[in-house]
Amino acid sequence: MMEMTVSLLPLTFLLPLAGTLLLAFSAGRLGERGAVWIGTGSVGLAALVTALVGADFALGNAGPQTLTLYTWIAVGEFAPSIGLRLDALSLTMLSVITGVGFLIHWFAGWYMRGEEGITRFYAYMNLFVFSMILLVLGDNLLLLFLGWEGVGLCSYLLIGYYYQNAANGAAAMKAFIVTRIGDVFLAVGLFLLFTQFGTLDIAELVTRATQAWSAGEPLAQLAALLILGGALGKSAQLPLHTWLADAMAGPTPVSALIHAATMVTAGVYLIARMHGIFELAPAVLYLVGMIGAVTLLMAGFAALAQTDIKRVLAYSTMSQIGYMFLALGVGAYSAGVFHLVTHAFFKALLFLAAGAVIVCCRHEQDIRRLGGLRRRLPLAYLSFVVGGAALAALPLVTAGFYSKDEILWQALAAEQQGLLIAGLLGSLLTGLYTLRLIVGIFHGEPKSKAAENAQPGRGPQHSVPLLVLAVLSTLLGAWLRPDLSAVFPAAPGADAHAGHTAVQLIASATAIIGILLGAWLFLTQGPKLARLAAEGAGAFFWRWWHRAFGFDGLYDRVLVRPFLGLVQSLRRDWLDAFCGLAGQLALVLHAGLSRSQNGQLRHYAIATVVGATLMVVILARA
Amino acid sequence: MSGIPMEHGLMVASALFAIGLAGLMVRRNLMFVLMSLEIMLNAAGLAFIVASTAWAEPHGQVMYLMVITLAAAEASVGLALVLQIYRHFRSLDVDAVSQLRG
Amino acid sequence: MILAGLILIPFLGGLLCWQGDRWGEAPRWIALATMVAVLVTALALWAGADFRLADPGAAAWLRELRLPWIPRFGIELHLALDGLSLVLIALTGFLGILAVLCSWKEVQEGIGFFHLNLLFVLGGVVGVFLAVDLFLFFVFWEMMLVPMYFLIALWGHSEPGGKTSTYAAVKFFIYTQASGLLMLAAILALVFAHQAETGELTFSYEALLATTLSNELALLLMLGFFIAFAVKLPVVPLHGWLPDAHAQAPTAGSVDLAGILLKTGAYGLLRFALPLFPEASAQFAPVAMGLGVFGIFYGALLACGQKDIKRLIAYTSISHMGFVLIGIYSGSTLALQGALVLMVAHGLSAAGLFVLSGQLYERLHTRDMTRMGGLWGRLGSLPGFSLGFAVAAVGMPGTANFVGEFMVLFGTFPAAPWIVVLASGGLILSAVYALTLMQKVYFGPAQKSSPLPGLDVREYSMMLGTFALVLLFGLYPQPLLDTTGAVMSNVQRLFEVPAVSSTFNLGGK
Amino acid sequence: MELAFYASALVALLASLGVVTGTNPVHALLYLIVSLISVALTFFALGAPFAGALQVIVYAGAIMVLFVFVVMMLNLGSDASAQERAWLKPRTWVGPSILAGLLLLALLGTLLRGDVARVIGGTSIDAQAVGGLLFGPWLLVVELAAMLLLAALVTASHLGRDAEPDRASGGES
Repeated sequence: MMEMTVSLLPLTFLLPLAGTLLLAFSAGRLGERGAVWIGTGSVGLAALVTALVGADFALGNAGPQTLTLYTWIAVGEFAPSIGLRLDALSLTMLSVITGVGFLIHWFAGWYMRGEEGITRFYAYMNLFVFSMILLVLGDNLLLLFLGWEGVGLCSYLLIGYYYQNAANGAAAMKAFIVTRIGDVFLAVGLFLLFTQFGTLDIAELVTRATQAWSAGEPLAQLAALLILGGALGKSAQLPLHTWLADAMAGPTPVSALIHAATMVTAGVYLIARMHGIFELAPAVLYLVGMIGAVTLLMAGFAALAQTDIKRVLAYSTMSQIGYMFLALGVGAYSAGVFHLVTHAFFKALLFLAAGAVIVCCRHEQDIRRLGGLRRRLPLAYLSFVVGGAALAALPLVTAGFYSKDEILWQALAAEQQGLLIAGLLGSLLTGLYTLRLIVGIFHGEPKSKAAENAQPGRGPQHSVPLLVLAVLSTLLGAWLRPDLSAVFPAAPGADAHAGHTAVQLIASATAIIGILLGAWLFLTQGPKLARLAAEGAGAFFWRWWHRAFGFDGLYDRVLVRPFLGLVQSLRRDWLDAFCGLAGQLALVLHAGLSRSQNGQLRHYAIATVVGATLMVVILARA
Repeated sequence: MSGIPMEHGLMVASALFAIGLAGLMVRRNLMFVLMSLEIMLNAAGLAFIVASTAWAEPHGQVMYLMVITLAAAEASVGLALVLQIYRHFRSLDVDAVSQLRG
Repeated sequence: MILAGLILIPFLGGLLCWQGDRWGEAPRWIALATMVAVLVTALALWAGADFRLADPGAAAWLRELRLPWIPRFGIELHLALDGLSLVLIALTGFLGILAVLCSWKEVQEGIGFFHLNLLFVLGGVVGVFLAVDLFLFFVFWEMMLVPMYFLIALWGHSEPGGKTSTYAAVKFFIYTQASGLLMLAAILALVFAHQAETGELTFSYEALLATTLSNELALLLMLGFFIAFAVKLPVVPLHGWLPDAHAQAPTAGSVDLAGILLKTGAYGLLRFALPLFPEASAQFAPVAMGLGVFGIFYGALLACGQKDIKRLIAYTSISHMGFVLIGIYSGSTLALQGALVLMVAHGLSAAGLFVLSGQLYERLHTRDMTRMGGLWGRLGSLPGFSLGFAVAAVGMPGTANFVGEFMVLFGTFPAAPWIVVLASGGLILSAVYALTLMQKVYFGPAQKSSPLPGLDVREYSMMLGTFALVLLFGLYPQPLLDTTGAVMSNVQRLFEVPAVSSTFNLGGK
Repeated sequence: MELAFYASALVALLASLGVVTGTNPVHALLYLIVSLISVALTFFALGAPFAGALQVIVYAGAIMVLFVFVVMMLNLGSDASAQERAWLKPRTWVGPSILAGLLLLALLGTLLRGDVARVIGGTSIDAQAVGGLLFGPWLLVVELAAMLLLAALVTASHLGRDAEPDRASGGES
């Protein structure tokens, strides 16, 4: 029985692929119900298979192993194969992708009801799950890169799903191109590693690297930096983060699946998977931590100043991933992955709840026009409260607390006080913007007709995913902590326990302060805050944070506009025109010479005589 | 009776040829052009005869015969053309006849 | 004898089509049958042959046909087939079928003469891939041009107010003809140098391989060959003819042009320029790679700015061919194999994109992208396929373009890391132009909402077949790689001579 | 014999100058005839009686008569000479004559530097020798010359045909 389940592993990605092909080639003959059933069914079955394999793995029947299907390319030493790596890390990621993915697919059936082109939606979603699974299971970097680009493509297609509106298309292109820049860094990293070690197999690569390179080796740092570049692009960390906020143009389930639970965490997975290389480049590892901390704070402030529900959640995702990068930076890989898992649960919950609110309020996304939905949308309110609590890391009760606290503790254990302080400040900010969001939507008076007569969503497709995710975001979620000791080296705080409880106390204190302060501020001080944000320094900060510290505008002016100018100036092919000069020259010569044929007989006679004289003179002299 | 050095003969022929040539280029009346042409042809014939008698070879005179036939043919066609041109253009000005412009 | 057959089939087919004009649609079927015959012969040869690495050094031809043609000058009808030419002939066969199919409804007048030209172009190309006698090679090289000229000039669409189709055809002809002249001069010089050295006047490839040339002469002759192939491959400064030719050519013409004629340039480099002048090519390699990188960026930048859809695709081919050039001059077997896979992949994906733009033209009667937009829901499965091919143009993993491009980059990295870093910058631009194509044509606000006719069976099967091939070679390129393994390692062995010293000295493995 | 040659050569040169600079076509024509006859005299002086005779009969006789006819037909009388004088302004004839002079100098230069010091003695070549040659190796050329003349005859007659018919038919030429 043991080997049988592992051999089922390829089913996990073949099922979504089959779903995609079925939906793509059905060309609309399937109708909405058929599309939902196939789309959700394929991911559901994949989740089931993952559960089976996971059970086997947990019971110890099937140890970590690599299942090679066939050799993809074989040219001399360059022989990447289509191989699936099964170990604790890939299994955790797989279960998150298929589990949360299934719930989101199920909810999307309700969310997308009545939309035209729903087969196209589910085809892309299944293709996304297929690529994400390949990314996670790939045992060599080229297969990982296949998944890496596949998810980028699907994120482009899904962000641009409502293609009638050109702005969505622009947002989708922006997302694809910014992540593509990251991918190029990763690609160059691949070339470097292959040239050095002649293999792309991750395990083999790490062992050869640790033998060949000593810590701090310039080439190791370069390779790590390049891999980090790729991770930054995909996980929307500073400086390649500007695409995530605009990526909210896609349908909400897409944001839930891609821009909260799975794709944006691919960068974290990559760094965790390649931790061997990063161990050899401590400076780069520290940089990872720094980037995480800075992004964490920046995104926190930005989330405070957004008016669109989904953009608040987008910046909050960016901030939470900052936490994961911080964890990786201090060497606490398992803490980072644990936070990844819990974050997937409560952030997917928040996004789905936001989706429910948006659909019920007839696609109204602006907080300023919502309000007072507490009694109208009870389930949505409940999920927002549970998700928000987990996000703000409400002590003891929520899963978010355990994972975030673990990260802060590991930061202290690794003597990174700076990162710890950033983390604490970040959790304060998180509390503030979460409360602002929940109060803005559910408390106070409904500020628009849509909000007034919002009807709560009905049916299992709407309620069950929300409830399941809500449960997972609480204490239960924390118990599902994956045991990654086999995959990662010991975390810094593994043995030293001094100060662990102290950090837990401080962390929970800041979380509670953040929540209470948020509640007091936004419940009672609403008008005063509005006045503060309207004049002088307040207005400046509000606009500055609203535009997320102006990175987007900066990139637009420094990179995008010059590029478009260059493209515009090159619209007429100069080099072709340059080669065309030969043609012009011929025409000019023709015009000149034809003037000499003016039909005057005497003119010709003189010309002949001149020629004759020249000839005679030359012959005479020779 | 020391005889005439060949160069003198040829010099005369060249002089005649140059005069004919100048006439060809200068005159704008078609008749004069034809006449100067005749002079040039005649100069060529003279050169042949000078060379023939210098080398005591009759071939020169045969060539002279050819020159004359050429001159005759050319003159007849030339004059016929002149007639047509005069009838068509009402004048013998060479420059008037310049339709074949590039 | 099969080789002579391979060449004669298209030419006889062409004549039959010409005569078949009297019976209405007959030329189309004859042309289709001819191209199927070529493809089937190629596949039969492929199946029957084994490609184990023959003894290194000896040019291991799979099939050879040697007949004296002009003994006085040592010119013989010497046709030879090996892995490289076999793959390219199979590609020619497939794209020929594509070209015939896609002009089923598009070409209505002068059907016989159209198919005559089409088959003569393909016959010329097959001749180029098979000819191993330099003189015969040059004959086929020039023979390709004339029918192509007629295809573009007579059946092309001229831009209203812009460049006419004859302009594009004449430009195409002059570019290739002038560069062909340089090659002829180089061939003759080589032959005379060989005669001076060994006393025997011959145009045969093996004999000329052995001539030892002084350094400057070798560089000069190599440049003669390089320029001729650079015009055909379009290396940037000499690329002027390609966008015009594509914009004005009929779809079948574009498919041939992009699919096969560009490959003759690359094939020429691999078969003649590199082996005949190894040291000169090695010295010239950095310059060629620099041109390749410049070509990638220049092609991509111009592709982003185009309004005409076929012109955009033409510039993307220039950008892709930049990668091929880098692969060819990198001097590593991996990169050379990658260059070949990229050639096949680009042949298929560019042909696909051109067929689609042809079908768009049949429905919308315009190639101007500003008058398209929001076509996604209106054209049945046509947008789906063009999304697939645009994704292939981006070089998405899983498509053959990715395998080709990344093998080229992996292979060239040890030799020239900075070239590879710049070239991978081009990957970003490839994403920009492919997505711009999709945004401008299929996404965005729809200008009219009336549904347009979708794909009929012929078009659907054509697109499905091509896209399936692109995916097949993307996921399982091994058959391609085994076929050309021997040839590429021979070419690579020529570069064993002091390889290009990499500027960024990496601690080698 | 030398005296005759030099004298007639001088006359020929002067007559040709007269032709070239003459304003009245008829006078120029007469000068031309004088020049041709003086050249015929040089032939006799040089000892080529057959050529001289030909020159007088064919060249001076036939061709010049043709010229005279044409001049008479076009009645280029005195009014033409006024026209000629207008056209012969110094500006027009200076350039070409310098050019012709240059050519002459070049020719003379080559002749003077020539080392062939052949002298024409009194040996005359009579018509019989020339005749033998004409029907000897030169037979083909003579036939060709005959055909040339025939062609010229046909052309001249066709071109010279008076355009009466089309003027008679409405004169819309």
